[in-house]
Amino acid sequence: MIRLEDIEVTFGDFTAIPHLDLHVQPGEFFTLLGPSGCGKTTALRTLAGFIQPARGTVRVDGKDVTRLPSDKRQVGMVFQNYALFPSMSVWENIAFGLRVRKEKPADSDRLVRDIARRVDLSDEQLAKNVAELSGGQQQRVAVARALVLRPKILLLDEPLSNLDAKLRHQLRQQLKDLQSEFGITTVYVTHDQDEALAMSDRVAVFNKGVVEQVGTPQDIYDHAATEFVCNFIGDSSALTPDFVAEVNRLSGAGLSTDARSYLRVEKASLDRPSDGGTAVGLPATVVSRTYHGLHSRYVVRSHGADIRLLVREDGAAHPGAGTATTVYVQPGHVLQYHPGTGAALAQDPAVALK
Amino acid sequence: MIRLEDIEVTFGDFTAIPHLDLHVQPGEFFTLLGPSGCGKTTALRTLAGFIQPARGTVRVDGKDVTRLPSDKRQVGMVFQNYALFPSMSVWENIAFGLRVRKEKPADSDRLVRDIARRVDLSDEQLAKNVAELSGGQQQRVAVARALVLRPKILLLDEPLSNLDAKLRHQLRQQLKDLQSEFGITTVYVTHDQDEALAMSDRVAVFNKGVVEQVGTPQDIYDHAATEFVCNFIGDSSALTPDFVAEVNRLSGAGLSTDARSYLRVEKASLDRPSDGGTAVGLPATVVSRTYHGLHSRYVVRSHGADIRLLVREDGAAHPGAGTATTVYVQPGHVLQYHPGTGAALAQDPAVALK
Amino acid sequence: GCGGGSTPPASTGEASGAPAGASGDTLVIYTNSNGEGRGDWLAAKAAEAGFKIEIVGAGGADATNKLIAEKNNPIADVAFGLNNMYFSQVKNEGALEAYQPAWAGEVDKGLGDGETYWPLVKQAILLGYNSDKISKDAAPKDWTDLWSKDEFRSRYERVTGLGTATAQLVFAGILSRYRDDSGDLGISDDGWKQVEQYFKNGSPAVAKTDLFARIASGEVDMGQMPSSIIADREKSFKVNVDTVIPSVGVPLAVEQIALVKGTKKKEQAQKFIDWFGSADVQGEFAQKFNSMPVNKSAQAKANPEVVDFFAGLKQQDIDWNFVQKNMGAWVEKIELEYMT
Amino acid sequence: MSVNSPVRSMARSPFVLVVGVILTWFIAAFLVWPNVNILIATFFPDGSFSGRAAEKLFSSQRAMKALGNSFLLAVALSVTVNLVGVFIVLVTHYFRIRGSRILFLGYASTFIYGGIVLAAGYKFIYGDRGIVTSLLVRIFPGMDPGWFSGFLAVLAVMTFATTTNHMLFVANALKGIDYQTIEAARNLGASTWTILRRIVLPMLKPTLFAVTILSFLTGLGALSAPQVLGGREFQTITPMILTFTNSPTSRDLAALLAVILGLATMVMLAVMSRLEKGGTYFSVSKVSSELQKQDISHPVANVAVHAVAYLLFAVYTLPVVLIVLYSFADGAAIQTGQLSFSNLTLDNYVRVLTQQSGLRPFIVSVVYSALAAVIAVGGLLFVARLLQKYKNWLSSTFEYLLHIPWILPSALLALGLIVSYDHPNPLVGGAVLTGTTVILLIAFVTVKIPFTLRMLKASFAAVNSSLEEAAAIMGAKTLYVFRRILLPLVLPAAAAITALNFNSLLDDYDTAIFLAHPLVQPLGLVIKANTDGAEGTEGIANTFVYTVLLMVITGVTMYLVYGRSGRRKGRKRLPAAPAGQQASGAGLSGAQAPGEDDATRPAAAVR
Ligand SMILES: Nc1ncnc2c1ncn2[C@@H]1O[C@H](COP(=O)(O)OP(=O)(O)OP(=O)(O)O)[C@@H](O)[C@H]1O
Ligand SMILES: Nc1ncnc2c1ncn2[C@@H]1O[C@H](COP(=O)(O)OP(=O)(O)OP(=O)(O)O)[C@@H](O)[C@H]1O
Ligand SMILES: [Fe+3]
Ligand SMILES: [Mg+2]
Ligand SMILES: [Mg+2]
Repeated sequence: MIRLEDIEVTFGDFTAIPHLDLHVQPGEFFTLLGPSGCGKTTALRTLAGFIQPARGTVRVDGKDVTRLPSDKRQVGMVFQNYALFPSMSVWENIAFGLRVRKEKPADSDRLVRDIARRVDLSDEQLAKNVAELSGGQQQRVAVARALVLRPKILLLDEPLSNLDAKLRHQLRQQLKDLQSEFGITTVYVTHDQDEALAMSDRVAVFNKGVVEQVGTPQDIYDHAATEFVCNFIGDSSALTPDFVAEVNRLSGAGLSTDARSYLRVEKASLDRPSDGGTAVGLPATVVSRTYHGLHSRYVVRSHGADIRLLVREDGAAHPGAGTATTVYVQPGHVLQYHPGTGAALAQDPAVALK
Repeated sequence: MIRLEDIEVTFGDFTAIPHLDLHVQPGEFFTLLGPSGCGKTTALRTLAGFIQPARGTVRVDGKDVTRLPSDKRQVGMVFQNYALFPSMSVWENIAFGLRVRKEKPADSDRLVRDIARRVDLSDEQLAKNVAELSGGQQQRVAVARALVLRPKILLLDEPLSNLDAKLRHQLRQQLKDLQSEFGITTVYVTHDQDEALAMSDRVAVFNKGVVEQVGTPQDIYDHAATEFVCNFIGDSSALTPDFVAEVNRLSGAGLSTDARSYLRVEKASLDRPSDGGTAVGLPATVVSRTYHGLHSRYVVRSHGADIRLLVREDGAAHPGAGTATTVYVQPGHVLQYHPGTGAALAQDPAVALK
Repeated sequence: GCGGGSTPPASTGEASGAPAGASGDTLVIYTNSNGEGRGDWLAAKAAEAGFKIEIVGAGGADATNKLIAEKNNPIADVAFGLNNMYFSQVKNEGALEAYQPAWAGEVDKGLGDGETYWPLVKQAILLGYNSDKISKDAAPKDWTDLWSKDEFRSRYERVTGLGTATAQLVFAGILSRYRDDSGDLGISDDGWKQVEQYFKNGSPAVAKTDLFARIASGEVDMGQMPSSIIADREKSFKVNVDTVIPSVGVPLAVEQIALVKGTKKKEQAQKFIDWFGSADVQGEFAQKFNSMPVNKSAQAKANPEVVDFFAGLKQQDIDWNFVQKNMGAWVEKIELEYMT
Repeated sequence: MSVNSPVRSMARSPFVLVVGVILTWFIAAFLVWPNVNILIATFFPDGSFSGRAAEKLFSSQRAMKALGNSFLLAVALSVTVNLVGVFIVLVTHYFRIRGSRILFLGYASTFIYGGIVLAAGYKFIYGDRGIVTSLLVRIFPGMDPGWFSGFLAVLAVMTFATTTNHMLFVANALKGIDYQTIEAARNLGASTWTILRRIVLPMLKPTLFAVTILSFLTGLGALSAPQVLGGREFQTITPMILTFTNSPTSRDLAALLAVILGLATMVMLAVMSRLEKGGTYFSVSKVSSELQKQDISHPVANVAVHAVAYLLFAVYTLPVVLIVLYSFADGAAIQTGQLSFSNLTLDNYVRVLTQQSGLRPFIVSVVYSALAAVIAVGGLLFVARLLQKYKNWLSSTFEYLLHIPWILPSALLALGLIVSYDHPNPLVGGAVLTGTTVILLIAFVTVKIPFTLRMLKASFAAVNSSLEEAAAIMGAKTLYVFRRILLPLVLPAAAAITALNFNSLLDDYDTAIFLAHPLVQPLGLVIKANTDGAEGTEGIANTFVYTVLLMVITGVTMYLVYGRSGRRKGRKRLPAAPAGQQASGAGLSGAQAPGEDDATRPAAAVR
């Protein structure tokens, strides 16, 4: 459906994207995920046709559209800065695309009110001027404006970042629903890994203009291909060589002590895991505990490594800071990366088989 | 430290805040939490002195500052729209307050570079024009600009919403560090309950310009005073009267079947909880499962209620959609609210004592 | 007119996108002499006589430039009111058509070129002074007295620009006396010295403030003025002015009329020239506007005072060919070197 | 974002192609060809170049001094107009000043009059018999009644006369500033003064540069103020240019002087463009909030500002009041400055309005000016947008070519049109243009191009490009985007520019005298005839009547275009919103060509 081939984008002297290859399947919900400033918006705008790449080809349905203006590409877009039309009311903003298409006014009105309801904009707000809306309300107008046209390809640049959790979850769901209902190929930009993992068919993780890994959410989460991805996705604690050596000693596993080693928060625990056949317990001290409603987040120190982990808040008593405890780890859960290249080390089959 | 007394704020005909009383303690990290458009920004701006309330008094350290201009209130502020100075470079933006204070250029430069490093802005970016930054980078500049002055009171309007999770966590920590290091009284606006719960000493939950509840995070999470708070904070499933009746039947608890009843996701489980003395198991069917990296989110249906719950991803096999299963619930965990007023019902001591 | 003035373009015809030549039988007439009601009067009279005319007013220099600029596709049919100097420029550019009016015999051919442009009205360019303040005896006798005699220094108004015909004629009168073919631009050093002195010692004209207003307020006592305006201004500003007649005489500007080359209404235009220059019409015109007609038969109808004045007036002998050839350069030299 | 876009990408848009073709034709036919023609005719009279003009000019003390004065005035004016202009804009739009609406009306009086009558108005007040002077002389008997003359007098009058652009464009740019940045600065502890200096003024930079160029041009082209008030010591070059233009043998001198001034203008333009380059002057905020008026907290400063504001108010309004009064007096009274209430009559008005041709020139002028103003703004809306959007060698070339009318005085422009189109010319389909009503319209449109272009470009620059992108991606065609998105945003600026163009063309003389159709003559010719004083004492009185009538017309246009849009904005406020500044009025801009008649008038406008 969409192919970016060997794309380079520069701003004057600054190379925002040195080299980019991407392939988005028809009907797919594809996410560009990465830290702030890594070039996500730039990539999306190149796809939309607002930026001419210095090199490379953009293809839609096999057709080279690199030089095609954006309105010929049949894409809808939600802009990161909203780009609402200040001279129009909220209603007119949303109806803009419909008017361009010369829909009947009555139809337009129905469609506008329909979509407005779905993004939680009241009739009263439809009549307002866009500047009178709160930040989140403006963002919803921007989303509604793109959705109402039901485009073939939908580009979304952090459309949910200013919304509260409730609304964000709700809109996520609606976006997904619309997307699957109409099979709209969607390219979604976000810095929110949770959002990326929850919504996407596939995710491309960006770092400094370069794609570090493309894959399904589970793929990326479980098999982070690089140290950057491992760090960016999910929450991991860095392990010290000491710690790794101790794990090897206790379990007999052959983990490399030279590699950069990480452990996902959810793979560490203070209780021996029920199914944790190969788990080993290391003595540790509680450094801190923060309350998060759903669970408490602990930091415990063992062999020089600060290990973060989560403890479910189920009403039981919890050890406070300074308490001695034991942290349980399975060697097969330790993620290891080459200290130079950052590439994942093949896991030793002996330890990988738990 | 800060007191808002009987504040009313109107925009023309529109009453954004009908009545507001708040009291922020010295050195406290106080958060205004609420959905988009509920008046958080408005409340903050009233506090900062940018909006004159139609009624009521703003006090800082006991002094009535309602008519005092904002620069006399000794508050620092990070704006939701950043409000960066477009005619200045990033460096100049951050250094602005220092220059106004006539710090020595060398000192300014040191402080600016220091804070820039802490919010992850490179030297190269310091020289850029603010318009050339990505959305997230701009936000970091806004944060740095406020932090560099180390104000007595710091007001933050969703300062982290455009940042990626990593950076957000990092900045959260830095904000907290600075806050406790200097004892800056901080008022923080966010729509992100997780952020609110993790960072705050106390949280005020807003709804349509009205404070529904003020309390510590744990307080608010565990004892949501109103149905709105219960719904907005954390993730709860609504229970049907049928479901509640069944729980009563199985456990002998006396829950009201007329009230609106909710169950937090983390209070429901598919395994009998280890410490769950009073837990009862109800037959249920799996409706869906979504993968979230750390855990999977399940929806199971039982007695007409769709109950969401989380299952830790620890490599074990999980039941798929359509499978029959059992959902375990403790009657003492059921939250109940008056169907008319939305106020919390006193929990029956018989069930509250687990 | 004195070359500076023109008035409301009396435009009665309807707008048209086509060249004026096509606008029916309306004659388009360029003139610098339509001010103070002359244009309106003429249009009315012409209509009575069966001519449909459209008068386009423009200052002497502007009208001249316009005629020259439009020579490839003329819009005007007839031009009148310009003096010899201007008309000879136009003629040199080949924008005039030779025509001998019916009344050619009633005028002094020498006043025109006897070929393309023909004289209508005489105008004297005078040095006038405030006669309430200065007696005839104490008054200057010639232009040169203004700067050579101490009592007149700074009491006379000197021009700040040479754009107007009146100013140019004053200098034509002064410089002609110092003709020296070996001198710069045909004028002896002495002549240029006079110019220098004129500018050095005069009180510069104040833009948009009439000389008569300055005389009335006592700022200055004398200055250049064309004969035709004196009576009117005396009344408006409540001053009395007398004029100096130097022994060499006064420069006479003679307003002329000519047929524009390439007119599409030649016959009509010729008829108009014949009519306008006729003794009758010139007489009436003179009567109405206190002018001094050249047409001898018309002089009978003119204001006797005016006729007398001109009768007693000595005309300065000026070689107009010489003047016309050099005036551009003179103006340039004066503007660049002497005007301060 | 305005990254450089290659010529290639321009050629791909049919819209660009169509506009490009029309533009190329227009530039070739009406800007390049006629002016090259006339320049060749003046500098190469016999087919070979003559350096005569330069030689003559540079050896003339007077020319050099006048030229020096013109430059001096231009530079000084650039400074003083900015000082006064920024002050009055702040007083009316930024600070909370009591009676700012009244002040606004007073300062806005320059919108509706200017030029010779304005200079006269000042003379009525400060001249040797002026009201203020008489008063002062009574208090200080030793004082020179002619004190108001020379460089400082000229500078003062022209300064107060040319703040129109500030009132329009700087004020507009000010409104576009995101109020939250001001709040942020205040919050960071900046004082009112610091905020002004470090936040507000830098954001206004492009607009200030633009109006600075206009002031510079106005100073260079100054005509009537130096003539009336300059006295012996302070005469400028423009009168000389006019004299030489009218003398065929000296026209090369005029052209050379004009080219010198034109080049100075271009240098100024280039310098300003350079200075402005690389800055960001639009709000980078997601959503910006509307400016609110600031209190001056320091009580002494507050009183001082109020005092100066009202003093300026008096300076601005007194001349207008007197002009209106004098328009009822007879010509002699006007010229001698003697006014007594007993001899105020309606005679002047009766005379002008009952003249056989009284109202016709008005109508002709209104129609011509309106057409030209609308065509210039309407046509250049597209061009300005394209030039602002595509930045490459081709668009720069076009842009510079469009500034040609700034280099030559309008009389020469008119002559160029005549010599090029008094015979069938293939450039215009073999038509002859002289003697048609079209040619004056073409000239009117042409002379207004540089000013219009600069101001429009600036207002487009303030529109956030993602708005256009958002519309385009929803399938809106270029024209539709233009109409529905861009136009509403630049409309206030475009309307203001149209009104200014309209007002400044109403009394044009230099072009009209050569190009007007004999049967369709505009007002400027009438006024010129009257002010030349050759028409007797009535003439000058007529001019006052015309001026007052023009004030009414221009006042009404300004109200219709500007006042009403202002009110509409008040009711339903146009958020500067993502667009950042609405119409910063940035960019460079310009008034009339150097040497244009009555250069006292603000670029902007009017008489
Ligand atoms: N017009 C520009 N000129 C120069 N540099 C630019 C420009 N636009 C973007 N950049 C730079 O390019 C890089 C990528 O920017 P981009 O906007 O694509 O980031 P992003 O991934 O969308 O970040 P965010 O999540 O913060 O929005 C950034 O370092 C930014 O500073
Ligand atoms: N200037 C204004 N004029 C009219 N209504 C306004 C104005 N500013 C805000 N409002 C309205 O006041 C309400 C509260 O706005 P506010 O900006 O305080 O919301 P918020 O809680 O900060 O929301 P968000 O999280 O989306 O930023 C909204 O309904 C908004 O539409
Ligand atoms: Fe005359
Ligand atoms: Mg981005
Ligand atoms: Mg907000």
